[in-house]
Amino acid sequence: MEIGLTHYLIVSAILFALGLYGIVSRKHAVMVLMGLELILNAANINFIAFARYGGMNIDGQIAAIFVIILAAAEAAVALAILLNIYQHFKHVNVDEVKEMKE
Amino acid sequence: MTQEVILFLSITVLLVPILSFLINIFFGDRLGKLSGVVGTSILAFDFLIAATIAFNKLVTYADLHIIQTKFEWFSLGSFKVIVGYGIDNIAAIMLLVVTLISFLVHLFSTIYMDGDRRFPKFYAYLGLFTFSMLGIVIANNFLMMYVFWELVGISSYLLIGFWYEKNSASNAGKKAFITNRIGDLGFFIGIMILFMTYGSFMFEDVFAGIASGQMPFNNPTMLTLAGIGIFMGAMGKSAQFPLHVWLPDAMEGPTPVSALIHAATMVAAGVYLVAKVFVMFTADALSFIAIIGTLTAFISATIAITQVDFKKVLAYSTVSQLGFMIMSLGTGGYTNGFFHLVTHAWFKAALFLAAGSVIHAMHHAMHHMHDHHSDPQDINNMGGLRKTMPWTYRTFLFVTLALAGIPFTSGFLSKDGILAGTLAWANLTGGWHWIVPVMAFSAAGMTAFYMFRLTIVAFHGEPKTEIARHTHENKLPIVIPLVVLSILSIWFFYAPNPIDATGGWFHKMVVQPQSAVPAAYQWDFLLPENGGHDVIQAAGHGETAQAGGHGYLNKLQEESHHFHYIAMALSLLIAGSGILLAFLIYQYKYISADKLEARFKGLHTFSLNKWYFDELYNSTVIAFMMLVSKSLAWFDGTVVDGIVNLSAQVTRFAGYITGIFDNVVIDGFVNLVARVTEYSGGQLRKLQTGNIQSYIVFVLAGILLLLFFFIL
Amino acid sequence: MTDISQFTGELLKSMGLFLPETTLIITFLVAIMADLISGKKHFAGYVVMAGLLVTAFFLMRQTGIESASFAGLLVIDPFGQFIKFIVLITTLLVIMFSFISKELHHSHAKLGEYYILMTGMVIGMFLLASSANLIMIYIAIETMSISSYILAGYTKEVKRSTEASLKYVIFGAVSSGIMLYGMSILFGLTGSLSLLEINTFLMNNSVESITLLLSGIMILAGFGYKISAVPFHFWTPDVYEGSPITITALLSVASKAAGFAVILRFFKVVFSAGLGSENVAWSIIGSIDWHFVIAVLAVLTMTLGNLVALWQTNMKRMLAYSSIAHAGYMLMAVAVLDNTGVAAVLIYFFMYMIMNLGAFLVVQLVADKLDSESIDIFNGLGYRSPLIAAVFTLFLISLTGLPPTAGFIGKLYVFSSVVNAGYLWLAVIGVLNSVISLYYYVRVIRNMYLRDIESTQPKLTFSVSALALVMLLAIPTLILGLYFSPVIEWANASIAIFTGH
Amino acid sequence: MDLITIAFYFFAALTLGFGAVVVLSKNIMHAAFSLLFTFFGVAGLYVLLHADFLAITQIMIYIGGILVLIIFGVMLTTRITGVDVKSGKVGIFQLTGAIVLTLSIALLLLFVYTNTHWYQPESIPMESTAELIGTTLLTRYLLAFEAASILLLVAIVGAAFIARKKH
Repeated sequence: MEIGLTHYLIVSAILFALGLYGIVSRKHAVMVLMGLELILNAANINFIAFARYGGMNIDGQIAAIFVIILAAAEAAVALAILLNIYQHFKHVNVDEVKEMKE
Repeated sequence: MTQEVILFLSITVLLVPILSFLINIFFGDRLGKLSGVVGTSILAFDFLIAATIAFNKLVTYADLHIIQTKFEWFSLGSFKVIVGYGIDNIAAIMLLVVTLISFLVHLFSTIYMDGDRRFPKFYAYLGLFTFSMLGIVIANNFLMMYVFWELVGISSYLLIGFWYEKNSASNAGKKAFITNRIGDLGFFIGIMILFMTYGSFMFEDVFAGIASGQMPFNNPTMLTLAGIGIFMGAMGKSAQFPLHVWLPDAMEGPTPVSALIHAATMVAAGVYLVAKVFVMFTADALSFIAIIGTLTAFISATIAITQVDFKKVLAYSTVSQLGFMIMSLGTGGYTNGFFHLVTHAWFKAALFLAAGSVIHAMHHAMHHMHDHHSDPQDINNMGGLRKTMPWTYRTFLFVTLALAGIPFTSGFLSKDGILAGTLAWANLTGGWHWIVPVMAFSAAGMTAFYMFRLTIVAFHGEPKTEIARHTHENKLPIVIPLVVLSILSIWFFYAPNPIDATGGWFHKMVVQPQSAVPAAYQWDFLLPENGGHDVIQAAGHGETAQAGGHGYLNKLQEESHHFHYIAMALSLLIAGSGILLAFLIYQYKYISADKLEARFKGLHTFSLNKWYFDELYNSTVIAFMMLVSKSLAWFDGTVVDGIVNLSAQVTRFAGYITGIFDNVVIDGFVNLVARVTEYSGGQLRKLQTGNIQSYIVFVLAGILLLLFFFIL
Repeated sequence: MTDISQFTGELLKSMGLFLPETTLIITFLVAIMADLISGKKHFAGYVVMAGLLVTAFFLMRQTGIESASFAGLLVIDPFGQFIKFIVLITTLLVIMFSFISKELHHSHAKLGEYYILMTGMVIGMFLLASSANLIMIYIAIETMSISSYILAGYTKEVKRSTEASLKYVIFGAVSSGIMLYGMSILFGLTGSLSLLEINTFLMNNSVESITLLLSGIMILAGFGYKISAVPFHFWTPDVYEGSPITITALLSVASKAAGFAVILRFFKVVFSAGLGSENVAWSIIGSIDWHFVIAVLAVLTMTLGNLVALWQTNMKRMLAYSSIAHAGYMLMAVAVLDNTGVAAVLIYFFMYMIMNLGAFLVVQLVADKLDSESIDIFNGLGYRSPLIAAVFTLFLISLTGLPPTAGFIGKLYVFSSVVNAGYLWLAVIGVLNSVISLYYYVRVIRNMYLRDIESTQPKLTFSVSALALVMLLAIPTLILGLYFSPVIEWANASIAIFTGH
Repeated sequence: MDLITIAFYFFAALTLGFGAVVVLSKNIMHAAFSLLFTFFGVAGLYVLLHADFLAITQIMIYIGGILVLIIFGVMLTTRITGVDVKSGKVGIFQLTGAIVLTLSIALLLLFVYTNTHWYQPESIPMESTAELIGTTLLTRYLLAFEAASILLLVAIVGAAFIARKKH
C-alpha cells in the first residue's frame, strides 16, 4: 500500500496519545514537559502532512514553524518555573505540589 | 392638589425613609441614642406626607381609579420596559397603615430597644424596611413589585436575625429567607409568563391583554397557572400554608419588628398583592386561593390554642388571620379581604406591641431580681399583670375583643363580612365548598378561645411567679402607641353602623374591581349584574357600590347580603362560646385544663407540636439523605449486585417519596434543597484535588464525555 | 506566489490600523529600558500607564472601522474595540491597585518586570481580541499565557505563588497543546488557517460532523481554559489563590475578556452562514448544534462554580469560583449565538469588570491590613471599617445580581437574550444558580455585620488613595444599576464582528 | 516496497518507539535521550513530506535548543547520583485513568482519521520550500512573525526574572 495521508495521521494520533500519557502519568515535572513536546510534535506532523496532501499548502508549514518557536519559549519559561519550584519544595514531583486544593 | 403634586409626594413618601437608613447607617455611631429620635421624627414626617396623599386621593380623586405615571426605563431588544408608580384607593389606605404603624413602632422602640448595642443599626434597618414596603405599595407594575418584594425580604432577614448571637435568631432569618425564595420562584415564573405573553410589566397592560381574550400560550390553564404562580409569592410573604413555617420562627426578632413586619405590614403584602392583581385570577385560581387561605386559617388556629409562648400565640394567630384575608379574596370578597387587612393591621400591631410591653416589663423585673434563666415570654410565668400593668391590660383586652370579633370593634365588621362572604360563596358554588365556611367558623371560634386563654392566663388571677409580681407599667413612648392603635380599632372609624360596614366610607372607597378574565373562565356570580350599566367603568366610581341593599355589583354581593345576619348570629354565638369556654377553663377553673389536656392528649400534643411539621420533615429528610448516600455507595459498589440493589432501592425510594408526599413536609423541602445543594457542592469540591495531573485527567475525561454526549 | 510589491501597499494601510498595538509594543520596549535606568520601584508602572493612555487614544480613533489587515491575520472591528477597552481599563485599574499593594511592596525591591510582563499580556490580549487566523490566535494566546504564568508566580519567595505558577504553566501548556491539535485537524478538514476562508469552505462543502465536532471541542479546550469554563477550569481556584491579588484580579477580568472575544469571534466567523452583521440571528452551518454544546458548558460552569463556592474559606478562592460561575452566566448568552447574545455578553462583561475589580480591591486592602485571606477576617468589618464594609456589601450584592446594582443590569440582559432566543430552560437554571450564589455572597455580608462585633479589634484605617480607588469602582457599580443606557448603547454599537461580507 | 515506504516505516518506528520509551522509561536521562531520537524521527517524516526546511528547523531548534534546555532542567532539578534520577510512580488511580483515557483518545483519533475525507486537492510537489516559506513569512505572515518575536522577548524577560536568584 502506498504511503498516504492516513499513515502520517496515525503516527500523529499515537504520538499525541503517548504525549498525553506522559503528561498525566509521570511524576517528574521535566517528564511532563517532555510529554508536552510530544503533543506539539504530533500537531506539527498533522500540519505538515495536511500541507503536503492539501495541495502543497504552505500555511501548514508556516504553522509548524510557529509551533516550534512557541514550544521553545514555553519550555524556557516552564523550566524557569521548575527551578523556582525546586528552590521551595526541594523536588519537582508534580503530584506532590498540592498545597492548595478543594 | 393636582395629580402631579400627589405623584411627587408619592415619590417623596417612598424616599424619605431611605434618609433615615442612610443617616443611621453612616452616622449611627456618632448619634448614639439620638438615632432613635431622628428615625422617629423622619417617620412622623413621612406619615404626614402619606396622610396628605391619602386624604387627597380619597376625597378629591376618589372616583379616579388610579393616579399614576410611567416611563420607559430601558429597552431590551424589541421590548421596552415601562415602569412607574401610582396611587389607587387601596394604595392610599395602605400608605397610611404602613407609615403610621412604622412611626408608632419607631416610637415604641426608643424605649424597647434602649441599651441595645446596635441601637442605630436597628433604626437603619427599620428605615430600609419601611422604604421597601412603601415601594411595594406604590408599584403599578410587576417588575417594581418584584424588586421591592425582594428588598423587603432582605430587610426582613436583617431584622429577624438582628440578635444574631442567638443561634435560633439567625436560623430563623435563614428559614424565612429560604421559604420566601420558594414562593418568589413561583412569583417570578408567573411574572415571566405574563411578560412573555403581554410584553409588559405594567398591571394595566397585562389586565387589558387578559381582557382582550389573549391567553398565555393560547391556553387558559396557563393563565390560571400564572395566577397561581403570582399567588405563590403571596403565599411566601403572607405565610400561607404550606409555606407558613417561617413566620412563627421569625418571632426571634425584636418584638417591635414582629409588630411592624410580621403582623401589620410585610405579611400583609401578600394579601395586598392578591388584591392588586385580583382581576387577573380565573375561577380555578380563585378556588385554589380560597382553599389555601382556609387551610391556613384553620390549621394555625388549632396550633395557637396550645402554645405557651406569648409571641408564638400571636404569631399563629397572625397566620390564621392572614388565612382569613386570603380566603376572603379567594371567595371573591375583595373589599372584605382588604378591609380585614387594614383592621387587623391596627389591632394585631397593638397586640404585638402590648406583648412587647409585657416582655419588656418581665425583662426588667428579671433583671431586677438577677434572674437570668426564666423565660420572659412564657405565659405560665405571668399572671396578674392586670394590676401591675393597667394600660397594657386595657388596650390588650380591647384589641383582643377586636380580634375575637365582638361588636363595636373594627374586627367584628371585617370578620363578619368575610364569614358572610364564605357562606354566600359556598351556597353559590355548592358541594364540598361548604368545607370553607365550616372551617372558617371553627377558626373564628378558636380565635376567640385562644385569645382569651392568653388574656386570662397572662393578665388575670394571681401572679404565677415573683417576676410577674415585680413588673410595672412602661413609659409613655410604649403606652402611647398602644392607645393610638386601640382607638383605631373602634368601629366608628370605618362605618357608622357598628354591625354592618357596607354603608361606611371604606366600602365606598374600596370597590371590588371587575374581573378582566373572560367570562368563560370566571365564576358566573362574579360577573356584573344585568343592570344594564357598564360596571367596569362604574367600579371606578364609588357610587355604584351597594348602600342599603341596592345596586349590587354582582350576584355574590347580593348573596352575601342575604347571609349577613345569619353569619353575624353564628359568629357571635361561636365567638361567645369560645370566650365562655376560655373563662370556664382558665378563669373560673370549672373545667380543669389539665384534665382536658389529659383527655385529649393526642390532639393536644399534636397541636402543641405544630402538627409535627418540623419533626415529620426531619425524619424524612434524614432518611432521604441516608438513601442518597446509600445510592452513592451502591454506585461505587459492585456492578453485579447493581440490578438487584437497584430494584430494591427504587422500591424504597418510591416508598420514601410517597412518604414525603403523604406528610406534606414542605418545611423539609426547604432544608432538603439546601442540604442537597451543599452536599453536591461538597462532592464537586473533591474534584479539586490539588494535583495538576488529575486536573488534566479530568479535562481529558471531560472532552471525551462531551464528545460522546453530543455524538450520541 | 504572493506579490511582494502589492503587499507593501497593503502593509502600509495595515500599519495605520495597527497603531494601538504599535503603541503597546513601544511601551513594552520603553518600559524595559526605563526599568534599567531608573531605580524607582514603580517607575516602569508609570511608563506603562502613560503608554496605555496613549493606546486608549489611538483605540478611540478606530471607532466604527471594520476592516481586515495584515492579509487577514487581524481584523479591526467595533467588537474587538470594545473588548480592548475592557482590557485597557482593567489593566489601568490593576496597575493602580499595584501601586498600593503591600503584598507586592514587601516582595521585591523593584517591580520592573511586573509591569513589563503586564504590558506583554496586554499585547497578547489585544492580538487575541482581533485575530482572525488560527495561528495568530495560537500566538496571541501563548503571548498572554506566558506573561501570566510568570505574573502568577511573581512573588516567587512565596511557596503558594510558585505552586500557582507551576500549575498554571502545565495546565495552560496542555490546554493550548490540545487546542493546537484541534486546529491542525480543522486545517486538514478545510485546507486553511484563516477563519474567513474556513467559513467559506464549510459553506460550500460538507464535512464529517464528528471530525468537526472533535476539532471544535479540542479548540474549545484552549478557549475554555482562558475563560475558566468547566471542565477546563481546574487551574482557576489554585492559581487565583496562589497569585498576588492584583494578578488574580487581572486574570479574572482581562484575560477572560480576551477569551470571550476569541470564542465569540470564532463561532461567529467560522460557523455562521455568511450573513452580514446587521442580521440579528446567525444561522449556524453544519449539522452540529453548537448552541446546545455551549449551553451545556454554560450550565456545567455556573453550577459547579456556585456549588463549590459554598464551601470556600479563602476569600480569593471563593472569588475564583464566583468568577467561574460568572463565566457560566456569560456563556449562556454566548450559547444564543446571535447579536443580542453578543450585546448581552459585552454588557455583562462591562458590569462584571467594575464589580469584580471592586471586590478584589477590597479583598486586597483588607488582606494587606490583616495579613490573611481567610473569609473570617471579614467578620465584624462592618464595625471596624464601616465604609469599606458598606462598599464591599455593594459589590457582593452586585455580584449576586440584585438590583439596584450594575450586576443586576448585566444579568437582566443576559437572561433576556437567553429567553428571547427561546432557551427558557437555560434561563431557569441560571436563575436557580443566582439563588445559590446569593447564599455565599450574603454569608460574607452577614459576617461583616453580625459576627465578632463585640471583640475589641481596633478600627481599620485606609489611605486616602485606597479609599478614592474603592469609590472609583463603587460609585459606577451603583450608578450603572440605575442609569445604564450609555453602556447599553455602546455595547449595541459594538456587536459588529468582521465577517468579510 | 519502494524506498519511500521503507523510509516512512523506519522514521515512524523511530518516532513512536522512542516516543514510547520517553513516557515509559523509569530513568529520566534515558527518557531525555530517547526524546532526541523521537525528534529525529519526526524530522525524517518531515523530509518525506517535502518539508525540508521544517526538517532542518526541527533538528536545529528542537534538538539543539529545546532538548538541551530540558537536559539542563533535568540536571538542575535532580541529583544525578541520587535515587530520584528515576522518575517515581504516580498513584494507581491516576495511572489507570491515564491509561484508559489515552487509549480511548488514541482509538477515537484513529477512528476519526480513518473515516474522514480530508481536504486533498491535486498535489503540486515542490523541490524546496525554503524560499516559499521565507516569502510567505515576510508577507502574509509578517504580523505573526513580529508577534512571535514579541512573544520570545516576553518569554526571555519572564524566564530570566523567575530563574534568577533573589534580588
